[in-house]
Amino acid sequence: MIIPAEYYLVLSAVLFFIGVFGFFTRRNLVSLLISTELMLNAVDINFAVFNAYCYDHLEGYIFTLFGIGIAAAETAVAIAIIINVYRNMKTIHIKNLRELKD
Amino acid sequence: MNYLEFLLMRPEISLLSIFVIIFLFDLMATGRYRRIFHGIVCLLMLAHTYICMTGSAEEITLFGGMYYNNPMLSFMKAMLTCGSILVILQANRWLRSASTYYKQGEFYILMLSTLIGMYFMLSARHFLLLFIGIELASLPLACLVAFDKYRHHSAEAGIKYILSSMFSSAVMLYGISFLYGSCGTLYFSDMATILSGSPIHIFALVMFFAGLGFKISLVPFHLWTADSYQGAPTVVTAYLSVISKGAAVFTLFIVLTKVFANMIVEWQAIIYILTIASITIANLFAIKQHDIKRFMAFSSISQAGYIMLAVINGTAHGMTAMVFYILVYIVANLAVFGVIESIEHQCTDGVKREDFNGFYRSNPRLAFLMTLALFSLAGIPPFAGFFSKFFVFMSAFDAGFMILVFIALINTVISLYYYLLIVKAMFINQNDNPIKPIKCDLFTRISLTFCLLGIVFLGICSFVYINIDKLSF
Amino acid sequence: MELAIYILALPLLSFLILGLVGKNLSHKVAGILGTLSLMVCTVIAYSVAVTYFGAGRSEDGLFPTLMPYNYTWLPLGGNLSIDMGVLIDPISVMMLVVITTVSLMVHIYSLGYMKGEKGFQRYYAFLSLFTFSMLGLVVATNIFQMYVFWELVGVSSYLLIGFYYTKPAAIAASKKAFIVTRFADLFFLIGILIYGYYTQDFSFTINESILLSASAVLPLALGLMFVGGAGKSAMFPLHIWLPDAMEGPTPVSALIHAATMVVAGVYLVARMFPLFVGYAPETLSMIAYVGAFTALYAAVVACVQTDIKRVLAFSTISQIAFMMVALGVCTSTDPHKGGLGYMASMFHLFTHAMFKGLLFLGAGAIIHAVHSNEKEHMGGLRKYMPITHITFLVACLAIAGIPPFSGFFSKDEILTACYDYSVIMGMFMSIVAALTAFYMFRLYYLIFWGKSLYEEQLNSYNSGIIKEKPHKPHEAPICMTAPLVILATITCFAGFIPFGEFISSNGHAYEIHLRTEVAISSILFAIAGIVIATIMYKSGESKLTKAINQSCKGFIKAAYRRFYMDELWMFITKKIIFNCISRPIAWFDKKVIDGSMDMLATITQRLADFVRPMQSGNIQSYSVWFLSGTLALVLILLYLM
Amino acid sequence: MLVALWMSRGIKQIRTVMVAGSTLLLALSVYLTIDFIAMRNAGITDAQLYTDSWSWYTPLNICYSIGVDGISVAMLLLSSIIVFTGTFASWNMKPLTKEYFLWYTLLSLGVYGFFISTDLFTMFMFYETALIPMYLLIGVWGSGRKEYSAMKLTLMLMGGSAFLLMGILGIYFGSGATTMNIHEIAQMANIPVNIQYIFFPLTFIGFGVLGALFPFHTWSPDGHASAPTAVSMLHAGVLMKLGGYGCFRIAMYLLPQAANELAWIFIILTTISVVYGALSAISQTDLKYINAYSSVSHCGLVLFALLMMTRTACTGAILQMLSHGLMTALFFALIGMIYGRTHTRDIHKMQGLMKIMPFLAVGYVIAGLANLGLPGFSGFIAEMTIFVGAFSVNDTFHRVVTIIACTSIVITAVYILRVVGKILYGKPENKEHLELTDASWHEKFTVICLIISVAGLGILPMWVSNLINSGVANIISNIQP
Repeated sequence: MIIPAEYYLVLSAVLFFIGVFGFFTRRNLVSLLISTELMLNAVDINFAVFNAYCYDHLEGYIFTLFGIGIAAAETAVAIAIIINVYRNMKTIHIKNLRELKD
Repeated sequence: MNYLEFLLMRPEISLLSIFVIIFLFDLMATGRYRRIFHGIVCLLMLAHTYICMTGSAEEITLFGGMYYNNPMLSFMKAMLTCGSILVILQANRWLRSASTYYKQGEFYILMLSTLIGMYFMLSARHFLLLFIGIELASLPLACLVAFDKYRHHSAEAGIKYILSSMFSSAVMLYGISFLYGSCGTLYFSDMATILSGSPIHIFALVMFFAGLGFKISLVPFHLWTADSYQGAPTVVTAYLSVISKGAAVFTLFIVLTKVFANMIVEWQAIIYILTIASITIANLFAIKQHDIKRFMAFSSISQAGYIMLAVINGTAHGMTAMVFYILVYIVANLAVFGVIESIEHQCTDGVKREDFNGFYRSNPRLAFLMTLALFSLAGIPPFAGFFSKFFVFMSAFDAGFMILVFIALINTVISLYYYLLIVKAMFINQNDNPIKPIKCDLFTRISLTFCLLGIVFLGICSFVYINIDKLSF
Repeated sequence: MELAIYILALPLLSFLILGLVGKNLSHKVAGILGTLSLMVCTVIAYSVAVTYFGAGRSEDGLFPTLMPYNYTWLPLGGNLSIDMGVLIDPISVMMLVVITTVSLMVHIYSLGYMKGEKGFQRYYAFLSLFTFSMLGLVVATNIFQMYVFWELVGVSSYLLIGFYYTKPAAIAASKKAFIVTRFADLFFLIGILIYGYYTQDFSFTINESILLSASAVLPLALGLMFVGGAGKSAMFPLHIWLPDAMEGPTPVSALIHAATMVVAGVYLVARMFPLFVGYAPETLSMIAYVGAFTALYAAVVACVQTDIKRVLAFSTISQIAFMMVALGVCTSTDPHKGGLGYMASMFHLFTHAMFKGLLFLGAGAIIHAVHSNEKEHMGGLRKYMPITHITFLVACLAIAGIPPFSGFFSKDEILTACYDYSVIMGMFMSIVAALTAFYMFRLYYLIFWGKSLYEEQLNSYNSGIIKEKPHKPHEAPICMTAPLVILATITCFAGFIPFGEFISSNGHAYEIHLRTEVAISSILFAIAGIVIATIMYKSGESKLTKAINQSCKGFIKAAYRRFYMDELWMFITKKIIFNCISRPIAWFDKKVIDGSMDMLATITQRLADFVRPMQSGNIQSYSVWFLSGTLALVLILLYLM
Repeated sequence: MLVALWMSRGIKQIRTVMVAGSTLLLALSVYLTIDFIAMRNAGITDAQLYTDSWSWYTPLNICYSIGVDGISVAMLLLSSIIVFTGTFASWNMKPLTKEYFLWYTLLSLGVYGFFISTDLFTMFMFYETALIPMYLLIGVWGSGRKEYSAMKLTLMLMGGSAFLLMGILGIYFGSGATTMNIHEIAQMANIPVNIQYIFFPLTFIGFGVLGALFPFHTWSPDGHASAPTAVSMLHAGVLMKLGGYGCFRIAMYLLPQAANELAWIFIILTTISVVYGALSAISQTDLKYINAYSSVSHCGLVLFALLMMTRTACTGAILQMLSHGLMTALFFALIGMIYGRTHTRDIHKMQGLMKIMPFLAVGYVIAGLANLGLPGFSGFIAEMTIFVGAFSVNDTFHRVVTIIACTSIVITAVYILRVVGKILYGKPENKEHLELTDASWHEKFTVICLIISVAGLGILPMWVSNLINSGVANIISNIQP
């Protein structure tokens, strides 16, 4: 049985919005980071699914690969900065990151 | 596949080689050689600009159409490079301070990698390359924003920037994925023929737009701007506000006209709404700002709105206006940031508008330059800003958006108000304890001189504009 | 005739010299300079008159109308232009003579009167300016030139009234004079505009066909011009400035506010006379009624004033009203058929200028002597100032209309003209004439007869009641009495000038003949007035006087306050215009208009505060904005497309 | 333009440089005027003389094209006179002398450029160039509530120029986007009427703000009150004329149909300006406010006359610009000098200045008399030309508004005489004022120059009138249907 493409798309959409929800509600910087990873993964699924179901070239897969790679790079940078934040403020709770505001 | 094709990407290659040279120099050089590091970088960059400008007189299409370069793009790249040089020149004092002295090399490398990213953004004719370019341009920037390791504002700005950036690129990628899904290709040229303006395309377009809108900092994608600008080191703020923004605008223009040409009505509507929102809301915020860097953030958002007036035109005309606007914007904005950078070390808690009180009495030259730059930003003749603004309005008007132009014009009055507030502070307000006379170092001076020349002559001498116009496509 | 230009040039020159370098000149030089230039001027004026009238009439039995100079000064597009030139015809020549004569007298007189005053040079400069403008006015070749000089006359009057610029009353008076006449000039200007537009010409000589085509609006235009004239000639209700104008130096009052400027309105009507008669007879009758009322009003008020200059001022108003009436009662241009008034009016203008100038100069001499304007400080002066006394008496007799003095003849002609118009008008004017005689002699007796204040004071000084030795009234110096004598002489004999020979409504010679019944009745009226005055005031205030004062106290008080016209005007200007219009407008401007501009700024600031929470510093709320903005855009676009 | 030269000189010689520069400019203007008249007399009937054009922004059809006709020659002469006298009036400008003159020069550069250019873009550029130095000139060297006034003035004028820019773009694109040259656009006369309806009001209001059109005049009292003397002079004397000039040269010339149709709205507004300004002036107590409102009234008269669209009225309007320029400059110069001595501008606090400073007082009286339209001064001829011209429009509406506008001459007399009576006449009561001195030589020079100009224009109006007439005729022929 082949799972219809729509299922995957719904999955990815759900994943994406779980990520969004997480990003909106979590209070920890690392959680925020994980949420964005979820969103990026949803995108990756999308690319793969589209490629698998609709087209017979490899563009989508390659994009997925690059996406994963870049997401990793982003995470690395983000983690580095989070560590920096922690070093400076001794916390990574989001409520402490409100010094710069109007 | 012909590997020689790599060699045809001359701007990228030369930049990469500089990258390598700096990297090696950073690794090996010690002692007194490090002292001339800055100068060397500047010279290298100058040479690179030369290569950029002279490099490609013809159009080049590489890698099966993924990469494209033509004189206009070369010019844009050269413009960004020049801007970067100006920023680097201004960075001298900051880089020599104790906390950053040993991180000089990192600074250059990070900056150059963003520059390469921007090059790819401009030259990309494939979404993968575009995506890579965008990420390459924004990730190192996050590092730069958080460059001041021991200043928690810098860290906060960095985290805000990187998280927002990730969020936005996720949103953008989500949009791109749908484009891919419906078109089956990621090449611009192929995609353009398929796109028709169906709801899914609109959805994708808006998502994509949001991603670039984040980099251009259009309302409502702008909220990170003020915080990051304020927290980042001044040099980085300057870089963010002009170079990064300029590159994103160029990219947006190219993508909109190359990919979404069939959906012109849709994206014009988006720009219409976003422009009004950006200019108005940014102006409203700017009025109330006291921190100059924060203020400049909102000013830059509002300026981005004006740039959009040129983008909305979508023709070669609009492109000329846009490029010219950005060029003028680069020199004017960098002049302001140059001044901020020079006085920053005298202000304990960020540069406030009040710090400028009586600035003219103590530093007439800097104040004068600052005034001209602000006037240029506000669009006052005979400075370049007036011309660029006028052309932008003309191009939007040409496209038939009269009401938009009108609203933008009304907003120029508000913007004039807040620019004048600073002028007022410098010239009129009294201060018992003004900023002490500053002696800028040579590099900053060169940079500011170039900015000044740009502000004064870019408008009056029309050949720059005419040449841009010849290149536009 | 070409000399006529010098009549204009000389005073202007002397004004410029005195005005620019006057400060560096001594008083004497300045005075003599001004007087000399005017003397030359007078000589030229007389020679012009002699040559003009001597040259005789042209074939059609008229004196020719000459225009030796006429230049386009300001082209106004189309056919219109403002020209500047010199027009010589009988009435302008007559006016030239009158103005130069009186002006010369005043110049000479002022040498004595103004001696030692600060700003002596300024005074002479202004006098020259005035003379220049007045002469320019009378020789105007077109209505616009007249208006130009009309304004100049107004301003020199303003400057001269305000000569004592440290005196608040003088400042107020000058301001009032200028603004009231300016207000009237507004109507004059509108009249000119209408006239100019419909006739496409500003000149006085316009051919019939154009006039006929414009006949519908001519009454309006002429009426408006008359309002202008009424302002300058102090017709009711625009007369209020004239009594106050007496704050100026007395010779100025004699020159401007008695003899010359105030008759400009009369001159204007006379100048436009053919048009009035031909196209606007209703306007002309209106002029007659306004004039008649003014004459009565001013005469009544003059009867109770205590300031001698005020009495003379109201007398002037009344006399000018006589002239206006005379013009107004004309019904045709033929002096034999109802056009007599024109000649009468001009004649009266001439004689009045002389005797009223004389009266004022005399009054000046008196004021000079007693240092006061109030009748209380006078009385019994005839012993101390014989020449002044005699000349003053001559003038009084003339104004009262006693033969053989000049006033009799001219007034008689006016009355005749009035009787020709209607009997009621004739009777009415005769009564006013009687009143004239009464108040003049009241004044005369109050000044020269009765108890002398000086003697009273001397007595009390001698008996030790007051410490200070009173100031003894003395006769004026020669340069002041000489003009008096000259003017008195003219007054005595001017009546015998065959005036109709030179000036009449249709230009043909007209033989003046006294109509016996009118003459006799007017003499009787005059004598009656004099007699009553004699009874009441000869020796101080008699019982009768007191009784009368007692019985109609309210009326007298009202008349003394000039029937509250000033208060009314003050109410209108101060309360209504200043407080009810100007203040609110200023307020409106500040609060509403300016406020709304400021409000824009405030609203912007409020909005800025309003959007501020958006920038909360919380990255999560930023993302909410980001995403909701994106989704909103999608929705909007989907909705739009 | 030689102006740029002035900037780089040393602080010591600033005065010399300024005097030399402005004298040179004045001489140039006079020469230009004479030469212009000579050329006209020689029978050259082109609309514009000394035309020249350099292609500037070719892709956008923007040229730097210049040329003058009678109107601009007259305005140039006016500007030169006022810049020249303004230099003397700001002789003792204390702090930051160099900067002051620098901005002052920039301001005059804008003014000159505006009058000579015949290209929409260039004109607009110079227009804005002239506006912005005002901010600093008032803000730094002004008095009273200078910051507020300067900001208000700048923002309102810039708001006006936003309208204006809309109008200019509308004209450019409405005429087919082929040229920015005013005369070429006028000759093509191809702007659709419905477009004209939109852009005429915008352009007119845009310029009208600077011309103190009711209800956009409120910058004027505050701005003038706070500005330093020379700036007030230049601003009221020349800058406000840019408004009228622009209305005529651009709004009405290029959008004739709409101008004819919509004139009535603006006629009502200008009539209000005229009377309203004068009435407001009556109850002011600050000398400069009085004069500023008087300016509102007089500039309203300029616009009013322009809208009458007859040749005579428009000639009158230009004359009024000249005359008002000179008179107001004179007024502001005198007020500045008086203020510089008494340190108050409240008319209740000054009396009897005639005794203390006779020269200034006499100057003030002359200025006042000129202002209220005394024959022999420029105000009279201007007003009369306007009224005669306005009256020649034969319909009830125009008649009525003309008559209403005429009343302003009476109201003017009221407020002028009120001031003269209050501050100059009477006995000096304020003891501190007794020791004050009269004008110094450069002040006298300023005042005398201006008085001579005012009187010269008033006594010999015909040559100016002829000068202007040719220019007006050309424009009017385009406007009249």
